[in-house]
Amino acid sequence: MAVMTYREALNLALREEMKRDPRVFVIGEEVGLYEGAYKVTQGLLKEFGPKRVVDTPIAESGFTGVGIGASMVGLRPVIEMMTFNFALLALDQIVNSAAKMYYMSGGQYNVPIVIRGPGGPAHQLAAQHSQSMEVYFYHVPGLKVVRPSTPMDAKGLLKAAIRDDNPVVFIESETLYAVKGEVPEDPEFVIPLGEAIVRREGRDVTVVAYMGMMYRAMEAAEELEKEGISVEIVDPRTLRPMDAGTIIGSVRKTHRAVVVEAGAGFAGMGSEIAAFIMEHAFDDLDAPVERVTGANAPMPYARGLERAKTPSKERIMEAIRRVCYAERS
Amino acid sequence: MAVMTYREALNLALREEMKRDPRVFVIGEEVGLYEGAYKVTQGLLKEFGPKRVVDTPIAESGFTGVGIGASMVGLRPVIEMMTFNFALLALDQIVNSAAKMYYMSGGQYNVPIVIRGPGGPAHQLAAQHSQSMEVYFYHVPGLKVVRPSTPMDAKGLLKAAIRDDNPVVFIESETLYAVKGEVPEDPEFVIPLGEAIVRREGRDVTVVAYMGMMYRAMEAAEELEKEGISVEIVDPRTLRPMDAGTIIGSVRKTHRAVVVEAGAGFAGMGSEIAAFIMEHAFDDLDAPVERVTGANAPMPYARGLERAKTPSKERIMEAIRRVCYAERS
Amino acid sequence: MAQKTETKKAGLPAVDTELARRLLGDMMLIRRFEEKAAEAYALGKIGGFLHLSIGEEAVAAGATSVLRRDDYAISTYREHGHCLAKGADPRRVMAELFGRRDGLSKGKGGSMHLFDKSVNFLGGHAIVGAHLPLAAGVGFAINYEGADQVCVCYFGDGAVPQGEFHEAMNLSALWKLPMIWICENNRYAMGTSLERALAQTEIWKFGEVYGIPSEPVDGMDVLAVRDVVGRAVERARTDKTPTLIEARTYRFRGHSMRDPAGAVYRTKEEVEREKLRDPIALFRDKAIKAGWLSEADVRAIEKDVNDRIDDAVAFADASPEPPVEWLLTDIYKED
Amino acid sequence: MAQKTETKKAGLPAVDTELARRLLGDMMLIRRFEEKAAEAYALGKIGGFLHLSIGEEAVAAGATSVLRRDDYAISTYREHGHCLAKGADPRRVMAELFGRRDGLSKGKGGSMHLFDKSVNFLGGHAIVGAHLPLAAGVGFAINYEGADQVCVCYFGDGAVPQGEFHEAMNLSALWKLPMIWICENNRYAMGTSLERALAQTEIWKFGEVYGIPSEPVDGMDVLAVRDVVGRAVERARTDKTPTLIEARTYRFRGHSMRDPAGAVYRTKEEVEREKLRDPIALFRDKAIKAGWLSEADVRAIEKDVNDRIDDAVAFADASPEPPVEWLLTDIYKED
Ligand SMILES: Cc1ncc(C[n+]2csc(CCOP(=O)(O)OP(=O)(O)O)c2C)c(N)n1
Ligand SMILES: Cc1ncc(C[n+]2csc(CCOP(=O)(O)OP(=O)(O)O)c2C)c(N)n1
Ligand SMILES: [Mg+2]
Ligand SMILES: [Mg+2]
Repeated sequence: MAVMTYREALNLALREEMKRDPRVFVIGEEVGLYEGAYKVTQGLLKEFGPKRVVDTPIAESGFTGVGIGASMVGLRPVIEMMTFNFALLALDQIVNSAAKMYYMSGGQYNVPIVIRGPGGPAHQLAAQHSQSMEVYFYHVPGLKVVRPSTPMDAKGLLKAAIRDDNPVVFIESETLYAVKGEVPEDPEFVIPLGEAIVRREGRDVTVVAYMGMMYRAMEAAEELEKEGISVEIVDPRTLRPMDAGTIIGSVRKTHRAVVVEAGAGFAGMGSEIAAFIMEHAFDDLDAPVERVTGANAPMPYARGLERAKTPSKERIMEAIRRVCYAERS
Repeated sequence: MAVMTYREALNLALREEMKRDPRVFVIGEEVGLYEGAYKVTQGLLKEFGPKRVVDTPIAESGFTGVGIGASMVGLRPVIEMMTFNFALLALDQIVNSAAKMYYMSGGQYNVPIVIRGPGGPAHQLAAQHSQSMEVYFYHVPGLKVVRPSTPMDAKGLLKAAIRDDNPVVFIESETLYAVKGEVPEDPEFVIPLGEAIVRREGRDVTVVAYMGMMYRAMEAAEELEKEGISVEIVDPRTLRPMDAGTIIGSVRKTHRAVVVEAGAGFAGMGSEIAAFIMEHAFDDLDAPVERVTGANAPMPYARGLERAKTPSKERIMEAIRRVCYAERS
Repeated sequence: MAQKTETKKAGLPAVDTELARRLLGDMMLIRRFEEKAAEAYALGKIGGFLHLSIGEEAVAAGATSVLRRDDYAISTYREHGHCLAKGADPRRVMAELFGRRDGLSKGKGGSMHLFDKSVNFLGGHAIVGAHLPLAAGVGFAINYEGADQVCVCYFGDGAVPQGEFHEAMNLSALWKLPMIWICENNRYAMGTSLERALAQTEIWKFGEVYGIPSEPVDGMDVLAVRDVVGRAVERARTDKTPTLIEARTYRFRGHSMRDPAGAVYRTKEEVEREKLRDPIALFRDKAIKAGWLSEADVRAIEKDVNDRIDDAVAFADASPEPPVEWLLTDIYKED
Repeated sequence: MAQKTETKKAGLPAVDTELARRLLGDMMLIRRFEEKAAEAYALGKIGGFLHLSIGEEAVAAGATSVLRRDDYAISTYREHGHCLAKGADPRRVMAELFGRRDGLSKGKGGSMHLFDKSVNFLGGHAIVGAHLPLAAGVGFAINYEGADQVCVCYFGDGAVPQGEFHEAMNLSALWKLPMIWICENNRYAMGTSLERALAQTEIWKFGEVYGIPSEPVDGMDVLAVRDVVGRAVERARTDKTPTLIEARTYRFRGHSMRDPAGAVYRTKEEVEREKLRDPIALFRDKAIKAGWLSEADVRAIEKDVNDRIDDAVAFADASPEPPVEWLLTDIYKED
């Protein structure tokens, strides 16, 4: 194990996979000479040269399509979205070309691409640059969707995504790039897509959360421990395919659940998870699943408003207390 | 009341609103000379001239942006997507420009546009041309989303959408254009956005469904009546804002609910509704809410596969029986 | 760039009987295939959208005649001709249109989504403009692999106002990709004529801005198409220069079977006038006059084509519907 | 289209003291505003992204000087200058950057999303290329209403490879919209130089393909900008002809405050050389030499500008944070 940042873990995953497989290449805006807007691709141009680290003009649809086309004939592109906010410009390519190609061609052409970059709330980047974007992807048959919360997951899941034969949407976070953690150095360390992880064991309530919200939920859990509430935290890691077993298993044990998400709650990521839990663990539930979500508003710029947009530790704690029918201590 | 087709009702709504307000105009591919790929704009060019019925090149992002820009300075465009499948090309404009403009500008510029056209499963149009598209929109703060199931609703809701000061995504259906029904002729007949309707009263179970699925649910209800199950059918009509009162009210009465949707179920339209019902009527529910949804697959071309993709009457009936704990009669 | 294509000839071999037979045969095969498909559509054996390329066969036949089998081609929803010319088995193509299990895509794709990996045909794509970046990606991959294939991308005049056309032109010029961009300019995108869609109606000029060789060609003249594409292939194969070709052609039928006459937006006279330039008749006459083919040769080709298409229809008819479990296969590739 | 802009002069009045004062004043106001914004950013009073246009002031000042107040302007996230030149109150602009309730957008937009309806400034937009169609829509609305305003749309060289640039060019040419498209070509899109992004680096030539008047101009020369935009405005106002102008300029700072030096992708020498062509210094010297302004005039302008910006900062500092309830206002307009 080495201790490294989330950013470094991603970088290492890219380097290892590029070494392992000459068909893997990186393409996107500023990935080469500039070494990535968020420096995830640092050093790659130097190590692998311009053939495999390809700077593009600003043309999201164009270069995403290039990646998809290249993958149809055998390459394995890692396409960087400078931020996922810009992926809407390429959404037609992702949904109508990448996700459906294998099906439309009756299994002839698969599309082994990874589309990666940061998404979710950032710092005062306002309405167009600070959005939770997974909601546009995780509904789409043919796509896999990953949201890795820790450096270890970032590495292990990115490697799995690159090795996967399907289009994988891999959404990182600007707010986590500097987070440090232990990361296995074994180049064969890979975390299979579709496996959730229990971040914290608990007895009284299951909290489903990932990325920044997972960390906030952990803090909430620590505090609630003092109030005598034992919180289990499940981090789905992969949103699609969803690890139903781990999530439902935890709820069957705790009988209560709270789903936390940073993005706007209406028809958000948590809708599926909450609905799924209630369908599959209805008789085990002692309270309705609560969702703690971002406000149903665009992201405001002003610091105070921005803070209010995203679930706070307090709001998570209140929801947990509510589903536990616990009075504020 | 006059009896007319869904298509004619839409056409009438457009004509009435264009007469009423000179700022209303129609823009899109083939809306003028060709009178609409699905003839919804029939006769409009002749009646209102090329200034107000604007044929565009194939450039969804471009002409959607044109509509948004025009609306910022006072016009009220109705933008036709030939089919909503193509709206992904304009999704950035819809999400990042239209939906956020009022907020980003601190209330200075609102965007009174309607984006309309057919969406949802069509007949053997395969993966890229036969998709349920509401899922890409109804999550987005700043948008309103309408799915009108009947000719009357088509007229009344389209008029409301055109008069609304916000961006409204209005998704019709190729499979309903020829459906006939009664439609009020009063040019002031408008159905407010955000009001669900109870299509059929019942005691035992609430089914939430719209468009083709609403009709299929009605058939299921008729048959189940014979088995002694009394089904109430709620058609949300507007997905955003959602009429929580009508939906929850019905569930409080029946204690059981089934949500039906044509599109792929994972993280689909029904996820929000199912989660919402379970959150808000948990203690009233005698069974978990069931979702009957389209298969989690792209739309296949072959007739038999296509048929299997979308919920059948039988699947709806089975789900209703299950939530009613009723044995097959 | 030359407005006239006659001036610089590609270094292609002179036309002989074998080549003439292939060109005429390919065009007639496509024509016959689509006539039969139209019949089957009328009978309800084919559903959804069906877009015929009748009148435009010279583009597919001429262009493909200068390709190697391992070169790539990719197209729109109006791709029967491109797919057949590239070498796909008409039986499997017809079965796909019929939605049967022996179809190229197991019946899942239909007329708009023909794919045939065995001949490097990368699909029919139905979002106008979207397959151009895919094509550029194929060119990118060819260079990446150090290979000398080329990629032909067919698209309509209707794709030119779409942003992705420009993104793809720029990327292919910037990165020197071995692309042959062939715009089949049939003057209409559904009911919208060129001059109502584009401020610049000389489509080949869009290539010029990006500094790539660009020229228009008479798309009703299969030899002219062959010549201009031949030169483009040479450039792409040897020095990775992409080319934009505007093939001026015409669809004799409507946009799709749902627009049978295509009569709202164009005059009957225009259609009749264009039909006088039927690429098959033109080449047949030329081939006979030049002595490449005899009348008997032509009849033999015709008979062969008819037989093959009858066989294709019979094959498609006999092929079973895909089993319902296939709804859920081919969504994810798992190894 | 003329490569040289000097040849055909717009029918603009000769420069006099008043005009010189305005041009220099606007440029200095923008410069000073942004210098102070940079300071505030360093102090943590401004968050998020902050993109300075220092070095590029001549484009905003020159272009706006030929506009009427009721003409429209729309821009990117690097829009402080365009917004200020159009007449927005620097106090409210600064307050917006500070995220305060008296900001133009109540603190909800920030530096990248300045809007000022009172001066027809239609916003800063932060998805590269996306505001070009919006701008075309404004031109469309002007024609629809039978009005004689024009719409100026500023964008960077980085938007040119984006599809929406082409869609907007085509629509504006096809529909004859009263647009002035001003590409601020500062040679870099973040770290990507022009020649690494575009196969055609003479950006003005993209307008030519669409048949619209197009020309490059020295974007460091405020009078040259004024002249070329003046002619474009005339054409747009009188006969609805759109124009594409490539204003060649340079940003003296990095892409944003997070790329302070902008040193990875360009040399120090290049930056120093370009700084010698500071548009403010160039015009100040010219104005003094021509006798339009005295040294004292210049000092007075400078003092006035400094005072106004100090006032703007004080105003912004004093403005309260928006109340938390505002998170949920301005999402939907309900009447
Ligand atoms: C993005 C998109 N918009 C609209 C359509 C609907 N549509 C299908 S074909 C077509 C016309 C295309 O014309 P052209 O590119 O000239 O090709 P042709 O049909 O003439 O071969 C249109 C508008 C589509 N499939 N995709
Ligand atoms: C669609 C999109 N892709 C990427 C970005 C990230 N980004 C912001 S500014 C920028 C460079 C734009 O350069 P240019 O258009 O030349 O304008 P300049 O910054 O030089 O003024 C990039 C890549 C974005 N905002 N939008
Ligand atoms: Mg065409
Ligand atoms: Mg630039």
